[in-house]
Amino acid sequence: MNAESLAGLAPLVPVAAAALAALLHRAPNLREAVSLAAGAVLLACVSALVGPVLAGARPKIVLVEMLPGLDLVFRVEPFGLLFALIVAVLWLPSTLYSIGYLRANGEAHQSRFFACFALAIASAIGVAFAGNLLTLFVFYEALTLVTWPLVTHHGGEEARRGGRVYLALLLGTSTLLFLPAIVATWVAAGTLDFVPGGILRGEVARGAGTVLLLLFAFGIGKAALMPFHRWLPAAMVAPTPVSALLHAVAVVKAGVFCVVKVVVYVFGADAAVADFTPLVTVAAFTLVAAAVVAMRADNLKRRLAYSTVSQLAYVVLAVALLAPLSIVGAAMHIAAHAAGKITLFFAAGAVYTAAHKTKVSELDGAGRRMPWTFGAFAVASLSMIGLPPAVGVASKWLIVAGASQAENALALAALFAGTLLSAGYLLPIVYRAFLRAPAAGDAPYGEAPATMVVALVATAALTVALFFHHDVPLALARGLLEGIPR
Amino acid sequence: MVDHLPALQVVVPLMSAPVIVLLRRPAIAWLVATAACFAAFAIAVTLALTVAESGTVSYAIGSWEPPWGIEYRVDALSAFMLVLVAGTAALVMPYARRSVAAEVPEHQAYLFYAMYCLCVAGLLGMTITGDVFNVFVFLEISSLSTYVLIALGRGRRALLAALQYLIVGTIGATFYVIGIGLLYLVTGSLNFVDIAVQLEGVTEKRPVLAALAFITVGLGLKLALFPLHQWLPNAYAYAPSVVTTFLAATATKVSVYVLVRFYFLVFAPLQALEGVPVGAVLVALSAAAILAMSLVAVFQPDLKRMFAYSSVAQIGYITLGLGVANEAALTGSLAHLVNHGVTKCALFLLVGGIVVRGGDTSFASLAGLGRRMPWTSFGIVIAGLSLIGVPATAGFTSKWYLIAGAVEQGSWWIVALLVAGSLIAVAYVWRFVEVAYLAPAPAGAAVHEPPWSMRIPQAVAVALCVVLGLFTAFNVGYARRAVDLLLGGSQ
Amino acid sequence: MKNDLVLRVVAKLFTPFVLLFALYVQFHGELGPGGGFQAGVIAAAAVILYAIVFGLPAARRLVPDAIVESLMAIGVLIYAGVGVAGLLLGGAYLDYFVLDRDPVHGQERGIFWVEVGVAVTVSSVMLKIFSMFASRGHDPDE
Amino acid sequence: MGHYAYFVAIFLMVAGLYITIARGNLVKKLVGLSIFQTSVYLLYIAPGKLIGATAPIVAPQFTTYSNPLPHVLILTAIVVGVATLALGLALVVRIREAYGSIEEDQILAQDQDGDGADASR
Repeated sequence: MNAESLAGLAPLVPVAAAALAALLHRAPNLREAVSLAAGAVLLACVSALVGPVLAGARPKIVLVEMLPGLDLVFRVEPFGLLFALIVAVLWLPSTLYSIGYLRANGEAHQSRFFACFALAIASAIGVAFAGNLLTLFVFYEALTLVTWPLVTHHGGEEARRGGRVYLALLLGTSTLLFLPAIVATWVAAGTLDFVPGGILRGEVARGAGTVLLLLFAFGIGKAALMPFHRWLPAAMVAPTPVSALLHAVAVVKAGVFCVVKVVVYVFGADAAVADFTPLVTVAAFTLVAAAVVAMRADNLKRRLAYSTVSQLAYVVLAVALLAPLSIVGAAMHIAAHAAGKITLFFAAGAVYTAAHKTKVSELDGAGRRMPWTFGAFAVASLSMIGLPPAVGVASKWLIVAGASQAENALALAALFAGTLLSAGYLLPIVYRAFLRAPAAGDAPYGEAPATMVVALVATAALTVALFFHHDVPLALARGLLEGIPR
Repeated sequence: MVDHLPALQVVVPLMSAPVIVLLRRPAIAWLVATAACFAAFAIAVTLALTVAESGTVSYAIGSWEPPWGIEYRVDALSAFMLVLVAGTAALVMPYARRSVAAEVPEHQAYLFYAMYCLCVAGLLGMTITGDVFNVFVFLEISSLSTYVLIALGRGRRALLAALQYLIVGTIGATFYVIGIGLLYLVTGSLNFVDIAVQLEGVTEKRPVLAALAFITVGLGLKLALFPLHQWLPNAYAYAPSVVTTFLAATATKVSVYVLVRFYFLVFAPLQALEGVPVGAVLVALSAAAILAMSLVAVFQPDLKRMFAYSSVAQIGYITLGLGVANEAALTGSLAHLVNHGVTKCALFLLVGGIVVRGGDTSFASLAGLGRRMPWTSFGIVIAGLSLIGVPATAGFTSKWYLIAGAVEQGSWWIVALLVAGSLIAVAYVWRFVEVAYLAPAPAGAAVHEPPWSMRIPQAVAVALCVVLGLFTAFNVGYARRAVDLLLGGSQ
Repeated sequence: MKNDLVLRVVAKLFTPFVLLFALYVQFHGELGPGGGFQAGVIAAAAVILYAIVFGLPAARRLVPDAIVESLMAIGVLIYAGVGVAGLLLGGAYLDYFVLDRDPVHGQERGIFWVEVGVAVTVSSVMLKIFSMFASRGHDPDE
Repeated sequence: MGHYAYFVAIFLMVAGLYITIARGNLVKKLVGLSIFQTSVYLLYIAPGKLIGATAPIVAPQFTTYSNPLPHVLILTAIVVGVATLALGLALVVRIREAYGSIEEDQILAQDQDGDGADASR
């Protein structure tokens, strides 16, 4: 099978899985087998693309000419493939984990859940392979819409409110800012294609370019730059596998992916097109402020949510520095954070399923009862903070190196503070879980169901494995440099 | 026979009305009306293909050459509208059989179909004719039949809605006649093309300006331009579902089309109008329509009324593009004629399905609709997304061009307005989504979808909402060709 | 009113003359003021006069509703049929020139039948409107 | 005074429109509407008449004729006006049967009460 058909097949696999999940709602076992099989097929598809793309192939498929002169088009380049790979790799453990979680907690509407989950994966693959801004926008919006049923899965008043915030912020930013920015780019440049070196060079004045950049950065609400980050904690009403999907796999990653893609392939990562200082400032502020909020949060999922906001700001900050090293670091951090954060959320969900605990202050001694879960949690925390032997250290190293390359003191200070703060909000959990005695009168509990534990241990292992074998993601991340003038 | 298609386009539905009255039996009446509508659709498609191939078709009624006789003129713009009107008419007919049986008393059914055919003929006539007075005649044919159709709705409020519309519609039509009377006094002609030619030699501009004002207000009433829209929500809410669907998709659109013809082919070449801020006024009114009516829609207690108010807002998008009046904005406007037509057609068809099964469209009684009518609810969501303008739906393409037009003009506040309108649309569409999917269904509710004869047209309309967003050769392609015609005529 | 002798006699006397006048207006229409529209109204007036004097039921026996309704449709079909005839004879829609070998005669023939259609429709519509209003609410005989 | 026909037409136009808008009685509204429409007939017919000209029937002794086209147009408009009036009155009759009133404020008050009962059939 050639690279073009693989690229076309990849998004269809989860769509087919969604259709099957909807059809098989009377046969849950078969439905879940199909979901797992689809995950394996998708992973095979995307992995098969790695070789050709690293060899220089750029498979391109025109889906349809949506508007005169504007196609819906897939064009696989290394960075997009990296994102697709992250999504494909993490879909399998997510499915495994969801099966355990949904069954153990007796959730309703499981078919709808699996169908929407698969559609979200398909949309994320669409975002990854998008060959121009229009295609990107189409799948970006699709991702928002198909995840809404997941966020409001419980259907109560609280879910409804969370869903409203989720939709209002994501659709609000994308329609109010992102869409006008895309149209303005189209009017200015006459094209929306992602081209190495960008399409805006020489087309807009620097002031207008800066405005456009900010429209893009804030318009991509999924990147959760402050003040448009509120949807993330609001979406915590969702079941934990969904939170994992939102925070680690598809949604926020699609956000920062879009920011990086726009900066590199639309602006050409060129400080002459736009002034990137405001973006650096906003990202630095978000990085520190979100970390401070995370420190003070007692609800475990809320703490992790703000940690996500902070970690996403790393990516935006890194790419806004425009230094080649930090741009590669941004791409790597997307991968590193994905593997780490999904483990943390899986662990949070496991604790909820096994012990119905949601607060950090209730976790005293939990590590003794759930050693696997909290072992994985500890490894992922190391990755988050940026300590070996987990992959986080690699990406943070690149980002810091880039910041010193760019001689940006503000960024360096923010990175430093952010790392300290992340240690401050993650390590106390590990400390409580392992080194404190359980509170008196605490009902006994053990590990969560096996499928959940297997999933979270696998993702924790992934963070470690990536530390030692990071040549493929790094090679793909370096592909971003094709678009950067030297 | 192919040469006579422009005449047959109107004559076929027009003649089927008396035939239906003679035959009387509801089933036969339905059959005749369906055949007539599908024939009209076939004719419209053939004409559109002919125009695309070999340019404007002109047909002299009674062999009296224009400008003396009445000319039927099919160009890129009118061909586009003919397909929309006849296509909607044909799409609705298979659906009408069960819907009308449920909502209209059996002894009046044949009158319903006769009036429906007259209404179709009137709208097609307004579109195809090249004579300004003939436009008035067809306008009244369609309007009078519309009043009757609305009055056939259930409940006494339909009567009041019909009378309100009759009064407002007659005032509008009369204003239009005054406007063309003034034009006739100045130019001595009633032919669109000829008036434009004659006006170039006219030195006295005041009657021309007065004509412009009368025609704008007159057609503004018919197309429900804010703040002349008060008749529309009641008329749409209380009319039978079939009527609401057909009117929402076509009636206001045809009036917009006539306004476009006047603005760009008759008045635009006039130098004297340059000092008159027609565009600015249109933009201001459209802006008010988009914001105010979208907000009003959010707070309606009834689904049908909500979509009716949303129609007024969406017409604001169309007139906004006419006000901005550059190439991209006009393309957006004309494409939105079709896109909104298709979207509202789908929505009202689906709402009609709820009426057939449940009878009530108030939000309170829609709780858990996603369980009881899964396909209907899903269809409303898809069409609702098109109403919002989510990418890859029909509504997106037109908004894209409208935004592009505003960006080209540098009017960022219009851009903000357009996207804000979309956001408010999210609010009212999501009101339905939350009620249908998050509110619990009443106990003992079983799946109960409308009959297949209704579901197929519904499915076609919903599919069109998506297909027209992905394959834009029809809507955007034709809109661009029509814009070439409009802007070419002004140079 | 049907008990008033004077009215009854006058109405009966009047009716044929009114109808005759309608025919005159109808067929003189191409040469002088008049035509199908006026003739139709006058003809309807004769029946309406009859209905006012002798009551609506009597008038309905004279001209049954079903016939009135059919005539409405038939008139329109006559009009449109002339148009289609022009079309079938090779001209445009409503082309009277082709209705006879001599175009001027063709015009006369065309307008004659069109006026017949108009007269039929107008008179039946007038009757229909009258009887619809008159039959509503209370009985006009009371 | 050359334009007195226009003044008359405009007076009727405004008077008709005023009645239509200001009166609450539905029949009076329709009367106003008819006056409004009639004024337009005048607007069309008046300029078609030439002083000293005759009806447009060709005869050797005449050289100037009035313009017949406005008459033809207005004949159509009259038909439309009659149809509108008939339909409007028919609706008023039905409204009267359904609501027991032809005063707009009373009808609206009944609907406001929220009964909205299906009283028309």
